[in-house]
Amino acid sequence: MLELHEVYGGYGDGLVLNGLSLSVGEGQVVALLGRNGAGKTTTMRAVFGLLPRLAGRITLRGESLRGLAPYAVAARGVALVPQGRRIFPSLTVTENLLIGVRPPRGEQRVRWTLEEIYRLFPILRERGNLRGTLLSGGEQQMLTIARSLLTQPLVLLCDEPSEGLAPVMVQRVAEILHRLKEAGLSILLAEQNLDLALSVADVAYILEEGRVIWQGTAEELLADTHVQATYLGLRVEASEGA
Amino acid sequence: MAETALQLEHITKTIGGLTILDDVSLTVMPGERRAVIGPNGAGKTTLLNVIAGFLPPSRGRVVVFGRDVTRLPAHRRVDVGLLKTNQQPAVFRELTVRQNILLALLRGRHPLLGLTALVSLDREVQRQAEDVLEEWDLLAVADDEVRHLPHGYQRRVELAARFAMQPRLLLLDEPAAGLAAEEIPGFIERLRRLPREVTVVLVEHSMRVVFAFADRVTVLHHGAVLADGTPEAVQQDERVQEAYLSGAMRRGHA
Amino acid sequence: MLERRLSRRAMLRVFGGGLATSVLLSACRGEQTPTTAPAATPTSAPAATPTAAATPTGAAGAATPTTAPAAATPTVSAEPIRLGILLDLSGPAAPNGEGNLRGLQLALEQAGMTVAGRTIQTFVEDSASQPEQALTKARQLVERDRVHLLAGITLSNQAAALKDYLVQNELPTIVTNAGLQALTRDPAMRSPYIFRVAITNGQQDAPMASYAYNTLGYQRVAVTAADYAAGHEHVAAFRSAFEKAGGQIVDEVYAPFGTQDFGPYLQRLGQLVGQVDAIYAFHGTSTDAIRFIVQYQEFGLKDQIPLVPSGENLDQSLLSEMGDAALDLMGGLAYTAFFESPENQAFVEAFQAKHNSLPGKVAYSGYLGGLVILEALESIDGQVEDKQGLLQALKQVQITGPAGEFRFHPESQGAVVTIFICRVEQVEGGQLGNVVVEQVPNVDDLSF
Amino acid sequence: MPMEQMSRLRQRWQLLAYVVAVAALLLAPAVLSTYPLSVLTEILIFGLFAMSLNLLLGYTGLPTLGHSAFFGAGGYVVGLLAKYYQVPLGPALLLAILAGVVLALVTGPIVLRTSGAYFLMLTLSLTQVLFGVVWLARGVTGGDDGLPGIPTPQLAFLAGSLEPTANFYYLALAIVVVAIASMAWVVRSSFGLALLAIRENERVVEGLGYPTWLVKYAVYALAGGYGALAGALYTFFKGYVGPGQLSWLVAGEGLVMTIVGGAGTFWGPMVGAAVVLLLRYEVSTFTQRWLLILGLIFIATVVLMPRGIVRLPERLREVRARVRREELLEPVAGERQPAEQVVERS
Amino acid sequence: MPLNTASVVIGLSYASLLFLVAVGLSVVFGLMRFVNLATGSLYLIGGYLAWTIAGELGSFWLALLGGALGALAVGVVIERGFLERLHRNELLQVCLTLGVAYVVQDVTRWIWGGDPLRLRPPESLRGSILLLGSIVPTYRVALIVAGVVLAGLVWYLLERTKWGAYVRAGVDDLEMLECLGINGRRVFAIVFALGALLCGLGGALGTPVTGVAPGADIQILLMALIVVVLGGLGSVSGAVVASVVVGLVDSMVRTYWPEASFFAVWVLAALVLAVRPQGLLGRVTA
Repeated sequence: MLELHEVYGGYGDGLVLNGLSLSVGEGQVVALLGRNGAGKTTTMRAVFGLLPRLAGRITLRGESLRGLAPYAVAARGVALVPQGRRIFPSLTVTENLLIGVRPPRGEQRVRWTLEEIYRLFPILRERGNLRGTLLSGGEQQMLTIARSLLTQPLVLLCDEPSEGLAPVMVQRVAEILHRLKEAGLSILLAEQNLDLALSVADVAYILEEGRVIWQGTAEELLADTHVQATYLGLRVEASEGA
Repeated sequence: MAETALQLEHITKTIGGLTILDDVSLTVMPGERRAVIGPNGAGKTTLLNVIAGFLPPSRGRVVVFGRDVTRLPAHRRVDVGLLKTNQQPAVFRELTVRQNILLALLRGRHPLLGLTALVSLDREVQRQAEDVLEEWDLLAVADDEVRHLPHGYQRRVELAARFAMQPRLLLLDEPAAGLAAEEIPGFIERLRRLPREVTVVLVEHSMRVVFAFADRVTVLHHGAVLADGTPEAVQQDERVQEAYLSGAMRRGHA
Repeated sequence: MLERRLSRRAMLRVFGGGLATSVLLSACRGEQTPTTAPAATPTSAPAATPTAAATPTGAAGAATPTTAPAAATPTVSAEPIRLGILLDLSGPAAPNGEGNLRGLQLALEQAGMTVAGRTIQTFVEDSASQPEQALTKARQLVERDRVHLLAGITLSNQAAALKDYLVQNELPTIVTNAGLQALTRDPAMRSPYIFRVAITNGQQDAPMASYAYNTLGYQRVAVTAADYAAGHEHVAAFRSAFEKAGGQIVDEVYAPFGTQDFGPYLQRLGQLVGQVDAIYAFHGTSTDAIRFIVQYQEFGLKDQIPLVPSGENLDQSLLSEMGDAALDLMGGLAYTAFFESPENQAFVEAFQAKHNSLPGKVAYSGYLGGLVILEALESIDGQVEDKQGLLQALKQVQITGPAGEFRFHPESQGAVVTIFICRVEQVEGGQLGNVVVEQVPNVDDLSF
Repeated sequence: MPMEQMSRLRQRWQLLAYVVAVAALLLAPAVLSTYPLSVLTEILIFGLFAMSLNLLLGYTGLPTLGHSAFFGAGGYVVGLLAKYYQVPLGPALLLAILAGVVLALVTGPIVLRTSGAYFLMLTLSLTQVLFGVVWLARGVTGGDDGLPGIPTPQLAFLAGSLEPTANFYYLALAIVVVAIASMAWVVRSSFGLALLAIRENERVVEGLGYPTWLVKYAVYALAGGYGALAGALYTFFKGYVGPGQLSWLVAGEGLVMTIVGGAGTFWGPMVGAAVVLLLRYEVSTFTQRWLLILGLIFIATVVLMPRGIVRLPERLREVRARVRREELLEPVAGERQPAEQVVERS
Repeated sequence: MPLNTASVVIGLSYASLLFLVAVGLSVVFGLMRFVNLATGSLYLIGGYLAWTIAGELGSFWLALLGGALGALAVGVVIERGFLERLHRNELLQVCLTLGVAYVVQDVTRWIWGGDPLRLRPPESLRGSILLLGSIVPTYRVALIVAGVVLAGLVWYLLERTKWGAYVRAGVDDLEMLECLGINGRRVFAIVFALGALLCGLGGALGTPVTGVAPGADIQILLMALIVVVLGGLGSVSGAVVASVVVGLVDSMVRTYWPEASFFAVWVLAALVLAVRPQGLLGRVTA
């Protein structure tokens, strides 16, 4: 579905991505792991053509995305759930929701209608006329996901959807990701929350300094405490201690 | 009564109706290495910004070495010995490495905001800068603009500049972020070499750094202090596990 | 000596022009058009051609045979007479500068760009409505182009700024527009080198003030004017003449120059209904004048309080845009295209033929400046190098121009002219014009 | 600018260039006749003005559209003093500088609350207010007629041997050189380094313990002083001061000079002043359409040399380097910069 | 002195013009941080074209249309030609648009000469009406109506249409908008063109009141800048409020204290910005 091959890229003179390669298969959920600054967000920005400097191959179903403006990338079926949610403060919840709406494309397994979205996120119907920023963090996250679904994506790029959410909301996010996976959406998920990531992911990549330093299935990663300890820090030692 | 290095009393910070920090109180003793951990969005960076003076707290008091600095602007808090690093290295990308170091060394050194002194003629400070550059292995890139350097170097420039100012209380905001795994041991080593007089408050995700360095750990969750204690004690804490590791998820997975 | 000066000038041109061009070229990286193309335009272009049209219409004809042999011998007079023209050709005062230039050039062209057998070479420089630029350009004309005499100067503040420099450099100057009163009225500021063919600020308004009191019977008048130095000078002239006649000024309202909307001021003037007999207004020959007079009507004041605008406000160039708002207004003018005389008819026809519009005051005074210069040069046989002779000749100029007799006041060297009391009427062809109601002859600039 | 980065060879070349420039400036009156000399004088003065503006714009990142306030204030101070009180040159200039500094100190607390486009507008507003005051205070300032007849000062010891234009040229040259030297001091001082840092990230400078507001206030006052000095010289040079000297159009022209020459470079504004003034005066001699041409040149500058004439070699090198790197990295969808993200997340 | 109706009408009619010129400037800035000093030039072009068209075709309404379309065309040229290069560089934008302003100033003077021109209102709007005891020119009232209608249209467009939501979202976060599949560049181009259109329409509508002449561009530009900054950059409602405030303050000061009118509005701007650096309705940007 989505493939990155030997991608280099960055903002100024330094490079953030140093020959990164990864692929997201049809209907697959791929976790992108790594420390802050490892290049997870930059990877997503690269897909959307938001890096001033970029080299390498980025393809969606074999078709190159290089050189396309962000809106063209989105039009081809990539959607972004950005870090920090980025709700439009001047728009109401409904306007936020509908801003990128487009007719479903033929190849989609699930066509996202407003009805469907409201069934999945009932809160958005209730809060329709509020300014988007008046929602709680969790509700905003729902809105962001819903907003991106209405662009009828083939691939969803999810950047730290659990950031700053209460556990119950994190669980909610996990449920939704599961639901989307069932619906056959391909997902690239950047997460610091290893539990969340590995609970939905089929495959995981660990990034460091803008390249992939480990890759494998979620099960492999769960089993490999050494990799966890070396590259992911946090959870590992905590659980080692536990 | 032993003077505390840092004392936060009932710090609350709300921004646009959202409570980011909720009645945070904590005490850090001189020489202590304190880590503040917590999930993303817990308010850790905001806490550091309140301490450093970049954000005024909505309520509460900040006391540094016995002095109430709550109303002191950020630059005056440096006089008390307080310095901070940022997630994105707090360096000047359009200046050279040397200029970055000089800027740190020159602060408050000359009267009239430094108008009296030509940088190139202050031999003393040039020599000091040379020493700092050497100590941090930055001599080779001394005259490169920082923006041309890789992230790890930028981080080093930032720390070199801060350490050169001989702080008494150092706030480190995710200093290991963006460092390669193999760089981390060296980095921990650097931190450990810090003289014991320097008090450090560290926000960090890398547990390796936290456990290797911190004397005590404070866990922040939803803007409030969830737990406070030795690293071992905090690790054992049920609530911490729950919050931090999203135990909910684990159940979901199991 | 002469050669050295010449070569030096050439060198200067190379320095100045060359530097600029090289900068330009480097700036545009091969974008060559701007520098080269326009170089042909105004500076000295007409000088080359006009030998064929040898006999000019004016008084110049008689002298030609005598100068022809003189031209053959290599004396000084083979060199063209260099006339500097310094006018506002850009910025807010550009319409005035341009009008002046048209009139001046018309006069010179009618003389075939020659006088007493010598070619006249003109150096036109733009003072951009800024005294500072006027000073630089004056230096350029004097020090680089070595002009023998200068005509132009559009705005009062430029006249003020330039005067010292011109006098120091002993440059005979004919002011064709700037109306700064002190320039000729203040003995401390006058200079034998400065002549003014244009009227001074208020020279039109003083006779009108007397006319308003004596003939129109206005006794109590409010004044309103653009809030700049010339505005205050106009008001002062009107006030002094009006009070001398026995009238009374009861209120003054000043609006900034460049006021977009006179509504608020008119609002205030409207409160004077019943308390005054008329309102005197000065806004220069500018958009302000159009706006003021049109809005005066729009706010219904025209029917309630008679308006006595300064002649500047009623200039021909403004009337068509004012439309019927200007109809029937009366003012004192130094020039109107509808003054009936053979000279004026010839001038109007020639101007119309060339520019397809009726000349207004600025075109007239430019033209008058040209006539005066030609007359003076003629009378000294083109010996422009004889500075004292030239000054003397200028002082003694006495001609009948399009607006009747003209001479300089011997003391002030300002214009002595006839002022026309006019009414705006519809003339043939449906357009508006200032029709002469009464003439006040021999108005000089010291009389008020 | 990385001063230290320059190799010794380049430093030597630079020194040579300075020597040649100084020699050329000293010898100018011997070679040039009075008119080009007067243009050169004007270039020096406007260069100083643009350089003072550059202290704010280029070094500190404060875009001002009101710098003419200082230029005009300096002009009126010496104009009034010289005309009515026969104050000699030295004290008059010092008082002009003082006036500029005081004006900056008074307006600083207001304008320095803002930045970016708001700073631009606020400086413009204050200048317009000053313009209005000067225009209306007809009794003192002469209103729009301005103050003519201000005696142009001369260097006494050269008075006999030099004609006035050259004499004043040397006077202006000396003062401008001293001013520029002191400005070079400011820029290379510890204070100057702080300015560059503030331009990039004020908050980090504050975090290093610099009182950034005070530093900005100080540079605003300094720029005001230099601007007023330039204005004073200009008034002496012209022998005239009018409200036009205060007009925001002068401020805008100073801004354009700075950008055309190269904002943030030391000599850029001087080069920009030379280019703009030469164009203005030379082109207007050739054609009435000089405004059109000047406009086209501004546009061309922005398109071809966005970082100024002085940085042209640097830019060419960069473009060449970019071409070489092309296989590896190329800009995508234009040179779209990412939206500035707030540095710190909370 | 009583507050008279006429002063209010005058103030509001001026506010209408200011709004038309300022709203485009403001939204364009909000979207792309683009400072367009050529705004006054578009006004000038609108006025001149309208004058010519009215003269040739004799129709006031066609003149309005032509003026607006002419400004639109020039706006499109500026946008297409230069915008991409200057993205987010305010100083270069100032330099470039100043250059454009110079060029337009000179070219219009070339074509239309320096003499002031005035477009005459249509027959039905000439003359004056009595409004609450004051005589007011009919055209002023019409101008207010036009201003209100156009402001309403702009409001509807921005607040009630999908396209308006794009604009508002773009002002908030252009990059995110693009990531949702909307061509932000095109949204911006349309906003820029619409802004130019309104500017030209303002020029055409304003000519019967102010006339058009060299220098009118700078006059209106300065006032529009005040309005934009007072209202808050990027805020449409701010532009409305600030236009009305500036228009009324200007009108009142001119009526009751004419001498101060020289700088009253500037003092107002300085005061407001000194107290609220982000303008009346501006949001504090992070």
